[in-house]
Amino acid sequence: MPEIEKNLLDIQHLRIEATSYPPGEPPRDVVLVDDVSVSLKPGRVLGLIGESGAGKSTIGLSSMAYARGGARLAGGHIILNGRDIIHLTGGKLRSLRGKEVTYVAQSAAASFNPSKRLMDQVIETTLKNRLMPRPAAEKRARELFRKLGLPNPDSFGERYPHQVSGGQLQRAMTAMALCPKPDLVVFDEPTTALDVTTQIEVLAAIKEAIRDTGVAALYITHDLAVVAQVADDILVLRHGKKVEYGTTDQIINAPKQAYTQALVSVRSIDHEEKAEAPPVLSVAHVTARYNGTNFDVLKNVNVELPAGQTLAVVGESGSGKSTLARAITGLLPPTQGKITFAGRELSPALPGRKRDDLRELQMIYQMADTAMNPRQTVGQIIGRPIEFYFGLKGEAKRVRVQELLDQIEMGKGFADRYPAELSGGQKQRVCIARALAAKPKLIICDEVTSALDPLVADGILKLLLDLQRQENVAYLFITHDLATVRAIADRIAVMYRGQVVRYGSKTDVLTPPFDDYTDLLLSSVPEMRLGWPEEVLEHRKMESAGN
Amino acid sequence: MHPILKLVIQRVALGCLLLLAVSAVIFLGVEALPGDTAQAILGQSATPQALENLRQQMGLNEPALVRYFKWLGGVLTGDLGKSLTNGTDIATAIGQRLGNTLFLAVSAAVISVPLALILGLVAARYAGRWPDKLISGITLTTISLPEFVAAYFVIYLLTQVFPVFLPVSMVFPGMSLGAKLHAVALPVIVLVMVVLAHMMRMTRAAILNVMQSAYIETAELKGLTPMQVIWKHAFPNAIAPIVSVVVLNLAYLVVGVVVVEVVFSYNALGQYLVDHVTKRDLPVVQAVGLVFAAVYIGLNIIADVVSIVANPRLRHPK
Amino acid sequence: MKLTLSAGIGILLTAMFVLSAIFAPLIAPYPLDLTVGGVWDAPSAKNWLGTDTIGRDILSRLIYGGQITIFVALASSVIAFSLGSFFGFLAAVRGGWTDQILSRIVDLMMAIPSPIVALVLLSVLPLNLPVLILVIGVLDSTRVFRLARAVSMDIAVMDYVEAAKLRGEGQIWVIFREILPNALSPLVAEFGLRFIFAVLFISTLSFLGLGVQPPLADWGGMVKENKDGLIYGKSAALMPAAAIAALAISVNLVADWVLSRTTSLKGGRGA
Amino acid sequence: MQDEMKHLLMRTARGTFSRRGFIARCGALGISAALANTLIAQAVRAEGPKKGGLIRAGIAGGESTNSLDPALAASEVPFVTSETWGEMLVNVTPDGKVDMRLAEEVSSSADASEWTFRIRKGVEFHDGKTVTAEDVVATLKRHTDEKSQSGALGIVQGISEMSYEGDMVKLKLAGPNADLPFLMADYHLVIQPGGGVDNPAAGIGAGPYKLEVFEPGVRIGFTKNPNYFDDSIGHADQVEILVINDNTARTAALQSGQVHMMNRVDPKIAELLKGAPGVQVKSVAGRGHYVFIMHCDKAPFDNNDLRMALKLGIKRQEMVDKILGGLGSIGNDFPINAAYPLFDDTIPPREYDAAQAAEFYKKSGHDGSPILLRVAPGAFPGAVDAANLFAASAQAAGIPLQVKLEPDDGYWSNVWNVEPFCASYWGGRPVQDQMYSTAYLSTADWNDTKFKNATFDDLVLAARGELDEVKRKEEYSKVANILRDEGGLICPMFNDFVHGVRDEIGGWIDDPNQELMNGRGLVKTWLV
Repeated sequence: MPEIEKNLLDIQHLRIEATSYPPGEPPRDVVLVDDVSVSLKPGRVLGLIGESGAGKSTIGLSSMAYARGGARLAGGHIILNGRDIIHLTGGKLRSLRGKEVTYVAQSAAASFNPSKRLMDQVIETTLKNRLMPRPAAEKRARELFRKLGLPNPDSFGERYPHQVSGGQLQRAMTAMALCPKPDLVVFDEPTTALDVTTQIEVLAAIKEAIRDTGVAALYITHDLAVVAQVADDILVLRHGKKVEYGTTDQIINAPKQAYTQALVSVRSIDHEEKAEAPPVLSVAHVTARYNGTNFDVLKNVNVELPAGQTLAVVGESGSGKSTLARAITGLLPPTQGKITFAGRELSPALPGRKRDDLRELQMIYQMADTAMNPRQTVGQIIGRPIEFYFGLKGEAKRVRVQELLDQIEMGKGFADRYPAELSGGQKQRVCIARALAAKPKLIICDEVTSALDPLVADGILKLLLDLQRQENVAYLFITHDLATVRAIADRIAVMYRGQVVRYGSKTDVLTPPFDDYTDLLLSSVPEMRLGWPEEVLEHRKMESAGN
Repeated sequence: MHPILKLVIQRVALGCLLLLAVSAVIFLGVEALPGDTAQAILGQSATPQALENLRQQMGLNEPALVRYFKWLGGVLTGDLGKSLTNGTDIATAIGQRLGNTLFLAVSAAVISVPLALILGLVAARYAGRWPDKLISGITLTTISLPEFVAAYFVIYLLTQVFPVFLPVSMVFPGMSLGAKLHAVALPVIVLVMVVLAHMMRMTRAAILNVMQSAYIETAELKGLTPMQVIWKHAFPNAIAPIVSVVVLNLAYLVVGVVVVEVVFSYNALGQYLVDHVTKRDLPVVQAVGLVFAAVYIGLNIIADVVSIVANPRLRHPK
Repeated sequence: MKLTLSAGIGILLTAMFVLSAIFAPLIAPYPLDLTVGGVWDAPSAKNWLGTDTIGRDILSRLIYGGQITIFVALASSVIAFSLGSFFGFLAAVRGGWTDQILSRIVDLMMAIPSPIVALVLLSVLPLNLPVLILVIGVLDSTRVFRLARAVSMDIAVMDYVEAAKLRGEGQIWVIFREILPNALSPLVAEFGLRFIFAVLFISTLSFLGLGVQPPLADWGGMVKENKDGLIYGKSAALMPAAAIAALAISVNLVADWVLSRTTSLKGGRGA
Repeated sequence: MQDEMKHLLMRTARGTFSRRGFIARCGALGISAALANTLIAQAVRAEGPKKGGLIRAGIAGGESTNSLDPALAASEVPFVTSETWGEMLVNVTPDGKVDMRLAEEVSSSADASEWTFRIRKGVEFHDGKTVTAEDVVATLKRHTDEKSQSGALGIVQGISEMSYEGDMVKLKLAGPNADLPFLMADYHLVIQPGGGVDNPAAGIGAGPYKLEVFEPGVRIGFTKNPNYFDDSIGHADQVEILVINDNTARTAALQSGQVHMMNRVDPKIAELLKGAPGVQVKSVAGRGHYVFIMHCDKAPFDNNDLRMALKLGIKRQEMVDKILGGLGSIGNDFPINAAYPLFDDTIPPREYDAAQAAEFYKKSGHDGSPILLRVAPGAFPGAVDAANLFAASAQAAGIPLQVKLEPDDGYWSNVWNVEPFCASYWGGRPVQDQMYSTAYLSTADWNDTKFKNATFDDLVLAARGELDEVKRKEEYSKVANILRDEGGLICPMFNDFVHGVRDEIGGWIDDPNQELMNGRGLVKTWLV
């Protein structure tokens, strides 16, 4: 009779704790992972999914018997290749890491040593564990480079990390993980930091590499659509606890738990684009460059934003969408063109602008943490514009602050809290309130949802839409995420290399025929369908062959 | 042209510019010191006649700027003028004493720098554990001890209790290297005590700072030993800050050791300056000041150049 | 961040020094200049730390000396700080020419070694406390400037500072409300280090005869007075020396603690 | 007992045990002083000087600004330096007699206004030139030159006419002076070839040692002058001066054998130093005195009542005990003590009297603003402490005296003789006249109290020419009283010269004239 295949990894009742030192409070223990059990057979891929703080990375790393800053493996068993590694130490532990299990981090850019050549880093563990002599290791590395579709793979290893792009680094990191022929690779959000168009390629490359090498993998991500492409099974986590565990097909098509269903159905908001209206903002022939440089980051940009509506500016990093925002706010005075706001022409530079211009044109940032002074309470943060623009003080101010807090659906008692005590979503809401406090005509939203978990992001988007209805405020919405665009935009401007390549009402922009870039962009948006990336890439190959 | 070369050249040029500015500041600053130079030189037995003669001879009646450029010209041609108090040629006097200063500084550096780095690495390796605490404790004490206290302590210990060294550390031309080293042993010990702590602490800090980076975690997850991680991955990226602090201390060893020189009657630049400052021997003060500034700026240039070269982004541009 | 043992000790000692300095007249067993014993009497019940070169009680002189030492050090580091950090912030916020000019001036000042400058200045200026404090303070402000500038540079690029600018806030607000509160902790730590530096610097100057003048006594001066006994194992000079070291160490401990707190606030990775 | 005698005798002979001490010891052992003295004499002859070796002295009182020009010598190191490479017409012996050096014979006219020196024949300078009468005259002339700023200016100014013929030097004096030979022993008056006019700082003389290295403020090295005319001195092959201004370092150097002798042992540690192995403390009752000097021409010190108040406000015995550790004697506000010939010991010593001091202070009508007494540790050993004691006792008498500490370096050029009230010391001079005329005559160019008093001047001049000892003594007594009651000098104590000498050094003699055997410590001693 055929013997049943042994499990490669068996995690039983895993419990991970950490001690946290909240400012001004006594240190306390927090449970990061609570009674999680999961197993993985050789050559299979397990997807760990959940929002930030769900403990997915923590579990992934536990398979290397590693716990980050101050966390400790507090209970349960981690059985790898038939032995419990949870209490391994010293040499035994080190020979496990980098040999049996390897790791691909979220930000390869930060995870490569800037002062060493890629090749040396890629084959470091292979050499350290004397798996093969240097020439052989380098040969294998080059093969992996080729397999992962890196440009001129033979010389690629000679470069330094800063000399290659983010997507390439991510692949190099995958090569580094695969080089010592491990039994298990832990992928920790390997594509999250990448632009969509890059993400799809890296994703496909990783998927292929896994298939060819037959290595088992833990694939950690917050994006179901992504994990759907690679994983055989999926473990859904929340607050360090198991929510649901099943095959990819079951989780995506027949989720049992409400939370899973929410995850699956995320980004289902849609909204009717509004009718024409007089423009509150019009940008005409704006060209800009950073002083000291000699090339234009904005080239002859023309867009209009009707009052009370939303203009979504879409594009990948470096497309100049944020620069456009800086130009409008006056932080980067344009070299040519003019910006008209609420009927009057704005002076290009910030100092020249009237207080009302400043008041009616507010901004919300991507990183809510860095957008709020950590030493000020929510009350002070929201209160300042009220006092500054409307001269309200004391009680009047307090009342207005509370109004705003209610508007952003945050109850009593928040006014006295410090940003550090808020969740990511709450922080972003406070930032919105701060913008609203100025009673603006236009709010520039710079990637306001991209740092947030999908569900939270949805909440924020809903809030923004409600506020637009109530206050008739217009949004200039900068994002790289087309789903978000669908959710809220009335108009869309697609930017590429400092130019607006496609501009118009949402329906016009999103209906074919597309220009090449928009096509590329739209087709790269992850979809749940299995085998989607291959199709797309295949399609693209044919097209380029066609031309 | 390779960007590094460009940067380096820029940096050096900037340094020279700075030095020029400093020379002006020193010259005019010293000129502006209160007190009548002539009076100070001739002291008690100064007859008005003698005073006037001296003023003439020193050209104190010319405008300051003219005198500055004359002086600068002299400096550039290696002529620092003559000491007003005993008419000896300043260049030669400084030459010898600068030699002594450097000799002391180098002897101290040769011991302290490697020691500091090693201790720093060890402390970083065992951060928060007893070796770290021990090293930090000791260095903290030495850093908190005024030099002269340390000096007298070693004098008492090593010339009286255990008479192995000499309390007076003068060195002369024609002394054998061995003899010189034996002579300066005590000041070297004191200086090592003083600079070691600072360098070691900064090394430790720099390493620990780098240890925060993600690529250190990568290295740990590669299963490298802690020392491998520090040596292969942390240290190369901590070089720049370490070098800058090392250089800072080297500079200190050259320009900051007046006290030690006084206590051990070591005949080097510091004492030379002190003697002449009080005599308002302006040419000497200006010359020595310039030499010190030059050393200081030079070392800082070296530090910058090293950190430029140590930066892979600059070394291997895209 | 919890208070570590070493930090506790540091704070305790520092407090002790400061208090004994403040209440010197109350606790000192004898007046500053009264001769109460022979030359270099050994410590005894009458003179806990023995007597000095002309038979004055060392403990009393230590306590009064602490007054001067701490006062001068404190005053000069306060000056160094107000000067250094204000201009540092200004340079960071204003940027451009302001930054260029200020930074170059500081480069210039730092290019001339401060011990030398102090030596030259103090040997020609009238030697009194204000001059002493001013000289040390100004010389020391350059380092503070560099730190303050660096720290606030990091903060100045934060979005909340940009937000304030977009709101139309003035520079004063930006400096004092947005930047200062966030730059405080590293600066506080630096203040500790500057203070120690000042203590050591003053002691050294007094030792060279350029520091605090009699009848006032500071610790450095006391070491100088009594050093001749050292090589005969007379402990008199060690007492003030120990005092200097102890003060420096304790403040150092506190500074280290504050520093570690600030770095842990800055976060890095980890739970 | 026999052994002890032998031992002591040997050490006495070598000069490492004081003559006085030995005689005292003998007394204790019942041996008459006379016998003791002869014993010593025999022993010394038996012992005899040893030739060769290198003698090092660690000397305080030198800066890197020192010059080799003997005319400019003003502090200890330059003094000893020129005494080592240079030679004068005459020296003064420890017992106050004239010691013939380059001059082999001195004679004077009946009224002591004309003096003749015969120059020793065949003496050579280090550069091989022979010492001639011409050189002598040239030297003296150089010191009369205003621009030379010579410390001996005051002395040579008294000479109206210099001439020479053959090996005879003739000096005509402006006024009679019985002490002229002593004046010629002044350490500035080193005879230099051609008077050293063209190169005063060449360091070429006729002394027992040739200058080898001169590193001002660091060390001065000499080698024996083979052609020196007197082989009874100059025993070591090499001698070296190490300039060590820091007391602690100097003492440590002596104890660790780095130097063989040192000057200025801090009285506080003299006792401790005696305990140290291999080291002798040599304390010589000299003419040196530690003083506080007021400028009689500057307010508030131009008021004699205030000066008197301060003089009465100082505790002299306490000073001697605390500052000199008993190694000295109290002073009486004039620069003369029993070590000088013709000293009047009947003048009553001035006692501390708070009441009287307060009275004088009130009388002076001073506004009560602080009176600044400037002092540097290097003014004299224990100067700062002395000043503090002074301040304490003066304040007790209601005088607002305050101490101001000055840095050691440059004290002698920036404070002394510049500030109106500061601490200082005088090495003393071989004879009273020279002491007075160097520092207290209105015309004296080292007049650091700016004391100008016609009667005083006349008396000093009269005494100078007076050959009748009795009359002369009376005149000096008057002089002393004037200075004591009107002068700007506060002289609380006469210090002994306290030296540290290692046991290896032989031939040490207590010389009251100046520190370090009148500056010839390196020349007259030998290594045992």
